[in-house]
Amino acid sequence: MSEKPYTRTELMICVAARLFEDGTTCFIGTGIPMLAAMLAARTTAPHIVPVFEFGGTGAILEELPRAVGEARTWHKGLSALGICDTMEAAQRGFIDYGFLGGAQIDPYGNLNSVVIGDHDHPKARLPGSGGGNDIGSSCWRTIAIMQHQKRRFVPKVDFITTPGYLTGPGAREAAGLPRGSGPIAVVSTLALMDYDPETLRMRLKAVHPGVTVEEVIENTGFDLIIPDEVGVNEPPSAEELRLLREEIDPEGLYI
Amino acid sequence: MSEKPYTRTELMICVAARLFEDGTTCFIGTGIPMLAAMLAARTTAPHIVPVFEFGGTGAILEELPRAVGEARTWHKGLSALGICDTMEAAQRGFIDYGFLGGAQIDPYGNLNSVVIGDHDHPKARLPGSGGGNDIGSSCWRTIAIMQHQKRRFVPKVDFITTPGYLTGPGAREAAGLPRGSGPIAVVSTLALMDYDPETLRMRLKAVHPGVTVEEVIENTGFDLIIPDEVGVNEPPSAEELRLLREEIDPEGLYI
Amino acid sequence: MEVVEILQSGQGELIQPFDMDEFREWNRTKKSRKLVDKVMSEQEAIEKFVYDGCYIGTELYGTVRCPMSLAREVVRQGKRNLRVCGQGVLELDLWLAAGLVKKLDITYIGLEVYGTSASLRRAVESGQVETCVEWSNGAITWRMKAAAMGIPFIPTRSMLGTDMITYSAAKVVKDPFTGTPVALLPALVLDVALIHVHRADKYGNCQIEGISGFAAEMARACKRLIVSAEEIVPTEEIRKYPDRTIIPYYLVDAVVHAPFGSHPGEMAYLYGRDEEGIKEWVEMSKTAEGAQAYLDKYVYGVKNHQEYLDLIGEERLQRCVERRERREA
Amino acid sequence: MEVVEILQSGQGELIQPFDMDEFREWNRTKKSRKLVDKVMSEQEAIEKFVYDGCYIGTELYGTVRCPMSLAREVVRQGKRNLRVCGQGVLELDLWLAAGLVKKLDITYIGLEVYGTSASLRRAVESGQVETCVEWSNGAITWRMKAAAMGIPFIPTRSMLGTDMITYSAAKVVKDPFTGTPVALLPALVLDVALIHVHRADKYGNCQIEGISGFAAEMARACKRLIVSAEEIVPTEEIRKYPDRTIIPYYLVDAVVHAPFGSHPGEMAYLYGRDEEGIKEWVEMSKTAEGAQAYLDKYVYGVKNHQEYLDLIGEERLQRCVERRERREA
Repeated sequence: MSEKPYTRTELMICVAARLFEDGTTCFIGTGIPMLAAMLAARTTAPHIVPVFEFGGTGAILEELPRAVGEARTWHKGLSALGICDTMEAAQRGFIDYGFLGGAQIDPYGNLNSVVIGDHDHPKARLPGSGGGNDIGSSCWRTIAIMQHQKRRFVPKVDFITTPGYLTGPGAREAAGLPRGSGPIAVVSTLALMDYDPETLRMRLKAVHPGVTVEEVIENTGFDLIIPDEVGVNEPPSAEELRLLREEIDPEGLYI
Repeated sequence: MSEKPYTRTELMICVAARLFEDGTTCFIGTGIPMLAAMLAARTTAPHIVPVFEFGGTGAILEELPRAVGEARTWHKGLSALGICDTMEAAQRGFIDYGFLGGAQIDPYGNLNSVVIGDHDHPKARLPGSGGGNDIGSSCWRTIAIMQHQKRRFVPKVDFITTPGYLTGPGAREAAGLPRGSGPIAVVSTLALMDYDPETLRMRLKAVHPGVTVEEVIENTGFDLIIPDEVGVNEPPSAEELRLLREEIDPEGLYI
Repeated sequence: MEVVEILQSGQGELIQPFDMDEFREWNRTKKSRKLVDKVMSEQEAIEKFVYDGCYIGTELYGTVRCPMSLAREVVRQGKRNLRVCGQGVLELDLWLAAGLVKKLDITYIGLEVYGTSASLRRAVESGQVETCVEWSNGAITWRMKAAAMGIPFIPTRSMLGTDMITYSAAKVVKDPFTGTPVALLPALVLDVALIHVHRADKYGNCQIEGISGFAAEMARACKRLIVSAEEIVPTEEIRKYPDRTIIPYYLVDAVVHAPFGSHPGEMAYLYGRDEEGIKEWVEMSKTAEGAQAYLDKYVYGVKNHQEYLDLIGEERLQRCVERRERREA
Repeated sequence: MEVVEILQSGQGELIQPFDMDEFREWNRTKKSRKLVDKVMSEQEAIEKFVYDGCYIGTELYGTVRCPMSLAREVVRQGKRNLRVCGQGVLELDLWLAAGLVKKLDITYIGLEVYGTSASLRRAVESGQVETCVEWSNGAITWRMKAAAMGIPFIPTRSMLGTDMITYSAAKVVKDPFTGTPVALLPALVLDVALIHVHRADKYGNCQIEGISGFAAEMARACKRLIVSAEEIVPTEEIRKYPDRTIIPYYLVDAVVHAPFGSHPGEMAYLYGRDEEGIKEWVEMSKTAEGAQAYLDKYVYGVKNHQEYLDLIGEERLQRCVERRERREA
């Protein structure tokens, strides 16, 4: 089974999983973040503490949750309370990482999951913030997981749902957002990005194996900072693939 | 046992108990209010719902609680949550009656349980508001239970801990306190008082048996409104006394 | 005079204005403190308490402890022009597909693992839903928490600096204690709330197993509360574990006995999701016609929750039971 | 510019100023997310986390689920100049009698059925306690709730119109949504909190039976949290009932095993009050000399909680067990 070539989604999950820091609290949203968290817990970060917004903390992730409130999100958990408990823990500074998605992202890591087009007469109505805005506001570090396409990596999102660095240095603090918080990485289907510490604009960090820097630039709708040295992400190991395919998502819901 | 003459405390408890309205929620403080509630539940108001500030609602009051948080306050109760639940229920308008005590009361029913003398250099430091202020602010109707003495019924309390009608008509609403709430009665060791609907000042309603109107006036430090007709409270019935002495406070903690 | 600066006022409509004294008066006069038998059918409860134009909400995500039997009855009775606070999956999707929703305080309406909601897109992009006011999941819950506390607003650091504030009805002020900007969320008092629980007595004392989502907050933030319960238990059972009663009876207006009431969603420790059933909606709701066919079959085509369960069939329900979460060390 | 009018500012000292970003930073750097064994003795916990001048609080009323073994150890170690948020009976009385308290955010310190506290009177009237800032029970809890929510203040309708506002550190503003006056309570972040629970695992996951008072709020509103527990249970037991964990481990700094830790107070479902023991304090504390004699006997005269229990004796403890509340239908 591990002979089958890996997909870009599988690679993206592996790269995201490696970003989990062991022994930290992680706010996990629906979908890819759940797979990444499960993979991290089985590999490099066995002591992460998953937090799901509807109340589950410290679950043992034996089976892939399909929803942020279902029983798998507090399976053998340490506490199973309500949304106020987790959101307020984040607001108090107890949640280290937040893993997020969105339809659009801009150079400052602001995310849109509300509308494409004008808010009151949208071209496309998206699901809405959900917990995204709260996670982006309150977690110490957020990591976005995105399909890498020009229409998604845009100079200006149609609607800022989840705050990245807003308009740049000092903007989060000026708005009243917690000091020292903000986005630190984007994992896409093509590459891993971080943020330039001076300008707080998105910067290419490492491309996925087989992806060129040009390909990343072509698929990004704004000027991505390209440093002198761009790394290459490790491909999924056989073990990572086995875990993903056999243990984590055997039904192939996401991969 | 019921041959023994009743005391003024027993009478006060009986008069207070008769004020409980059946089928209402009642915030019960420590001491006399607990005895009155237990007596009411066994006589004229079998369906009152006792609420104790530390979280107990709907307890069956089999034994006299000695503290507002002990297990007797939620014994076979309907819910046993925390102080926020009960205080916020009151703030939302769910608690009909509050039974209160205090060291001093003034003509507008304001109560003092903080200091005698100057706040910062008190002659006597009293326990403090406890839940008293919250109950007086948020319950629909409050009833004070007091020793009737001139030093307790004063023209102006040294410190307004629990709001009665403050400075008179309109004052509660102007201060932001809930519309339509306020004190409705005082049960003392000498008499039952209510409030004149025009001036919101305390008014004698009925004296205890054997007590004269003059005695009440003499023991009141302000001009009590004396209506043309002053009633006389019923003395404790043999059954009320039996309940009090044999079932409610057999150890004689209060009586 | 000392003042607090208002830095920004959201331009979104406050689609459910509130008055705390009026809410108090409601709670005083319309909510009995007496232990009264409130058991009734879905049909009766929805007829009695849900009305055209009311502001209504459901508790928890669409597939988890969701009051589906009540949500379907709302569709069956065709309540119109609903104003809804939306954090939902299946249940709000049904209402949107049935064209019942006029205004939304929206946080998230989607199909989670199965992606965006086509019903939401159709309803909003066509203009059938007139207004979407934006809130985060935290914010909408804190708005209910404010109402539950009996206070007019609650501060938060969520939504600051984003378009969320602009398209909400929140205000940003300088905190008078520390001088930093903070958002104030207005209280949200719902006309009607629907909550599904594990067990209730006939008076409405309710207990939940597992995460409680925002049940405690919503139950205290509404004028009418319809509870559906997997099991109706004697009050003695409640009195044995009063520390489990997160919704006391005096908050409740109707108690509906609804076994498998969350189907095709799950109920912790009782039954798991019916994946097949959820996928059926996901597939069919991609088109307006498909959604209509689903409603015809599962809502309009059955008279009540029992007929719905008969349609699903014992065997499929039993499979859900087998997939349930278990309490095990 | 739109503004909110500040109608009144309490003149009481904000004796524990706060900064939400600083609290966040503390929670980030000083509170491990790792599952670390935190079991230690009362002596070690108080030595490690309680210090002269710290702002400290205990949870629940003095006779109910009160951390008495911790409170006695604070006295034994003679921590001084404590700033205390006071809603207490026995435990704060001991601290006041021992002369440890400098400033008070006071709500209620008394002996309930047995009347006012002579220790409080002596300490305040002599000027030994320098400052009393007034709050209601609701208000002090909501101040902790604000901190627990990570927000700088919370509104309330309590305290309005009275001298409570004047001698507090609250502010009264016109609500920007409805224009009515409302009090704003500043967040309260304690340096240290002491809470006694029914059971905890060695990491600090805590569960409580019966009413929970303000345990959830205080546990989330402090920089250091010392928990004492009647029983230390395996983590598997916690994981079986995660919906009972109202204090998750990451909030906790020390776990102390303290059977009969609330004595002479009660612990729901485990043991009732020791009325005789409480009355002994009530009587002896009427005079400074009597209080000192009590402290000599029950605090200074024993080395630790076990010696205290030995002094009380098996038989008396057993009588308390017999008087416990029982779960029965």
